[in-house]
Amino acid sequence: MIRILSRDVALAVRAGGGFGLSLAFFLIVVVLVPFGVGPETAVLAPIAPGILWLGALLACLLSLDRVFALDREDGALDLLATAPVPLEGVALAKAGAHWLTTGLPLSLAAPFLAVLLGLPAPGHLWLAVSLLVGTPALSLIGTFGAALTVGLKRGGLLLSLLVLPLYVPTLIFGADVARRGAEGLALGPPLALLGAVTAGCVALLPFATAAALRVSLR
Amino acid sequence: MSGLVASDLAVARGGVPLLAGVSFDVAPGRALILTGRNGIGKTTLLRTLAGLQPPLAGRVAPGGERSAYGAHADGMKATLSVAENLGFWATLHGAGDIAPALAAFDLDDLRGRAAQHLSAGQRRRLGLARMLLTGRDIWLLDEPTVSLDRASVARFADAVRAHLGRGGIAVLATHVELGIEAEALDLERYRVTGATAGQGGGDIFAEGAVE
Amino acid sequence: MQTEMSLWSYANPTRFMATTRPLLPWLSALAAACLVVGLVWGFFFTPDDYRQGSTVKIIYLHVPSALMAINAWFMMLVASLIWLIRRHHVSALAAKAAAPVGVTMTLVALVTGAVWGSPMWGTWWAWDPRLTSFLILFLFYLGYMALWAAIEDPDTAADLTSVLCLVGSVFAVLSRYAVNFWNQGLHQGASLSLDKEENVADVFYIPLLVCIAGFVLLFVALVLARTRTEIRARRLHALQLRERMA
Amino acid sequence: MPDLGKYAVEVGAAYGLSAVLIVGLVAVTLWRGKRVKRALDAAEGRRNA
Repeated sequence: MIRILSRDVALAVRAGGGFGLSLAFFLIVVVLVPFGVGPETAVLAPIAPGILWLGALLACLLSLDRVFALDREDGALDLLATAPVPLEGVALAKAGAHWLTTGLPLSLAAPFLAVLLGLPAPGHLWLAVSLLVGTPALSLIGTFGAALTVGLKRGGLLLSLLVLPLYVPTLIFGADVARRGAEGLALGPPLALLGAVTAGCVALLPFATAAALRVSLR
Repeated sequence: MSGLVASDLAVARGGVPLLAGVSFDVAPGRALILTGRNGIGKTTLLRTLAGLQPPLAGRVAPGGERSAYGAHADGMKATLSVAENLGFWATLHGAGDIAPALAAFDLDDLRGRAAQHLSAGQRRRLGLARMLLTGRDIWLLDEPTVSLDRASVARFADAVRAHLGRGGIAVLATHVELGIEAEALDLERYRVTGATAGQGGGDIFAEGAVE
Repeated sequence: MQTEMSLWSYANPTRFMATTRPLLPWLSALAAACLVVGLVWGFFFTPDDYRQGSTVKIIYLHVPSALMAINAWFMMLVASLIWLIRRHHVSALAAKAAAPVGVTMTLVALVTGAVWGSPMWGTWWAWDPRLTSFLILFLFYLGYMALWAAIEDPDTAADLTSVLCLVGSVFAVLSRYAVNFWNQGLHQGASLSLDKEENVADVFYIPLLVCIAGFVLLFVALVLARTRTEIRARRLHALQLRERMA
Repeated sequence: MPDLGKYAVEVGAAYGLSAVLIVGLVAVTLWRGKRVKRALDAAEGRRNA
């Protein structure tokens, strides 16, 4: 499992595209926001946590259709399914690799982009924390969506339609942690709930993903 | 070790029954060559034998746990080197050392080369080296000699013979004469035709009018 | 097994068709009667509420449609489970047939809810927790239907949509909770919906019950009719595959 | 017609839009039902012919 994860990370880094692309997309989204709503800090600062969470979420979405599609094209998915590793483990490793190449860099980059939107000082830390806790759930849910659509010719758009409604709880709790952090409010409850969503996803979604993969491979 | 036994197997692709009543018994050290025209269901049969899809009817023994499946899509990553690609599959299958597999398919000189820079024949040998690394005794090979020149075909045949010599089993879907002593199974007579479809075809909606 | 008539024997497509054919006209007539009686009663012969004025009449559409929007998803969940566990084709097709009915009910609940809230909120749309939850449910329905439409092989589609329905149900409940957390008590959500029954006088309550019965019957009749169509479409699909093969 | 007072637009819109949606759903259900039945009958006919 570790081996699948490290191979996927190595592939993403070597191919270049998938790794840097989502970061660049995140940057562009954040840069475009002031053009849409105006440059005043009084306008930008209150919406900054939400914008940054939304930007990270969309950036996560960008690379999801590659999670299984590449392995399916070159036959590796068939070979993984026949290898002596449980498909649930493959699903978890795939989600882990996706998180390491998108969620983690996005979380680390977010505090710096937050400066562009005038997020008040204590908010940076909590923004990064909320993303670090929440983005694994985004990767796991996205991997599930990718498993549902892996056999389809035009799966990309459908994947977004399936995955985005499932992102609602994570987005609500995550953005709330970031917002409360920026306003200096108590953020225990939403952070605990965000952690619970991620923990639940880790525990349950690999089984659903593996079930969907088995059907898609048939 | 027992052989590979298929009894009264029926397979379908995309809900359409292709073959029905396929039965064979391949003993250890023996090979079976599947023949039949394009689209008859050779790939589907091999995938069923590999446990990648459930049969419509009938049984395969053993299931997928003893078999290694090799198709034209060999699962090798273009940007990884030969050694990296093989090392990955070796770890997954619990095989320690890739050196014997490299040697068996004459890949030693190429071990550092990225898979995308291999010729078609070299790439094919890489795929076969993976089969060896799985340590599994039933090889299921789909069109293994496509894009191979005469010398490479001969080398491939040697590898299969060596595998059989170790007591392994091979099922091959191919039209090329390999010079391997093997039984041939013409799938034409198991083909599900429009006339026979619906009799145990697996789809209850095909059996009779719904009202 | 042949001699004992179990409930599962209705899951055979041919039997299902034979059983539902005589049932459908009666169900449809009963649904239409309940809807006409309930809505006419509610619209013409109930007084205005002293606080909400005539907008109280929207209750006869909003409450039953909201109930059916949720129950339709619940029915799809049960049908998906039956398909995954017992592999009954009718069950999978019934889930597929229910989704467009559920999405329409959700739309009716959304539209009537927004219209009902508009005098109170002063706008046509407010991010009221209940309304927002229905909006999210609407998106779940869209995704479910889109997945059915995208997959060519019917059994594969049934498998994957069933898995999506299971996972979606968990996330739908989670979203409901999250939305409450996100916008707690900013709007008077509770005064809008079913909880109102407790302080609703009989003059409103009895026609409301008739309307709920009408919507339930309408749902059942529509799902039966649509399942019959799906079974025929499935048979047609099987025949066309055979034709192409021959 | 009952007097709907100052909320006539709201109540009218709610009933009108709901009627459009539900009648539309029933119409689509019936129309598709007929179309599929006709296509299936034709296919069964070809099969039996």
